[in-house]
Amino acid sequence: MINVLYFAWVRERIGLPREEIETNAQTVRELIAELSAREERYAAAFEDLESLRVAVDQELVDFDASLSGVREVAFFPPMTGG
Amino acid sequence: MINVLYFAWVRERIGLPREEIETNAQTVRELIAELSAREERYAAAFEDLESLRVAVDQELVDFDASLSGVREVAFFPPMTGG
Amino acid sequence: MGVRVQTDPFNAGAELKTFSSVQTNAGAVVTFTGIVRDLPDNPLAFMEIEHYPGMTEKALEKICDTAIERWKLADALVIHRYGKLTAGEDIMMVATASKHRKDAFEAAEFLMDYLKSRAPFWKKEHAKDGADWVAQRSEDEDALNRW
Amino acid sequence: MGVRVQTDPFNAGAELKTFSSVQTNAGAVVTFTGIVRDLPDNPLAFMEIEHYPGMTEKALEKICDTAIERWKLADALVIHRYGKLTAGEDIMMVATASKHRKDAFEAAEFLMDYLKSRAPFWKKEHAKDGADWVAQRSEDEDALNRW
Repeated sequence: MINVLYFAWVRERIGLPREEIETNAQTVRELIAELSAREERYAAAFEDLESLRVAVDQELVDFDASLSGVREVAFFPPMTGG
Repeated sequence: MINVLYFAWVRERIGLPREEIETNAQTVRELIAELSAREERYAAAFEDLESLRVAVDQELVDFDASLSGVREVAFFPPMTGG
Repeated sequence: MGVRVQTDPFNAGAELKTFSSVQTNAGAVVTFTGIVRDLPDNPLAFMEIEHYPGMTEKALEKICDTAIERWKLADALVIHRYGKLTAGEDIMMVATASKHRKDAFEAAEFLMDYLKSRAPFWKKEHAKDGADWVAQRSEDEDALNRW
Repeated sequence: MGVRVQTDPFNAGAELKTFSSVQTNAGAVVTFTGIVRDLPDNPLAFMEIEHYPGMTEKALEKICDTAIERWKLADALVIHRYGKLTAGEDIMMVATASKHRKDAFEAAEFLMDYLKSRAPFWKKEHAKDGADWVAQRSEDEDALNRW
């Protein structure tokens, strides 16, 4: 079970802020493929990876990062702090 | 008559903050030569021009600046504001 | 070193006073304050800032640690608000203290550049004509390359 | 735009608060505060700052005008004290307000670099072992070359 979090317009497109997901995905990229295949709203959110960022256990990583032992994955647009 | 001002260690070496000087010097450099010839304390203050700065009518200038029409000349070390 | 992530307003002036007054051997203090700007052609109703609780604090602490080590800062402070803000309100501030001004300035710019693009905050502008997520500016991403 | 040359202490925090609160369209405010540092091996009794009344104000106003024009600042402030100061006291501050942080940072650094070497102030440190005029640092003169 992985806790998956969505922020900003990713959250709005998918329609929820977080969910628990049972998955065999080995990498973030595989998890994205799995979710996108599931429903149109996921496919819409994950359509353009260039405009997405991902954190694994609260650290920014790239889409090929491993999910082994991971408890939390978060998807969001490029950050706009400051 | 030119009003001549001295600041910081230039003031201390010469021993006064300002004086009025009757001079025919055409440039700052000529004024310095005239003063240095006058007394040892002036010669000591003007010994090393590299470590001196000059302002004419409250604008920084170089030593070859003209004194024509000038009312105020100030001599001081490099500035250390901030 | 201090990191605060909060909904409450803060007083940048009071923060500067406190931050400065505890510096015993740093001659240079730099602050940056970010203020909500109004939208030129479409008056802003409010700005909403979302963040990633947990990750935000960790990311800010890491950025501060890096700055303190790299520029040998005497101190660093980051305050960032989230929630609803209106035009003219202070969004965030950073402060740095160092012996020399160059280090204090550089570290503050570094903190800001990282905060802009690497701390998990997202801004949404709500105006009369609708609401839009603020897009990252390419200059902000480029600004990271100099560090 | 404001330039103040004074013997009285000032409150950098209160100045930042006032400066920020009048900015309606500038999202970025940067401040620099210079604090009297103690001398590491020879405790400072006091620092004495001498200046050139008349020229100082003119020089500071000119530096501010240049910064405002070059970086299209919304506002700029310079406060500088003279007279006797003790360790821990604020000597001076600059503040800049701009739409974007890069301009506010650069303009504040520019103001500081010019203030350090082109505004007619001289510092003398009075310590137990005697008094010395602070020498200009070659880095300060070099810092001007980038502008």
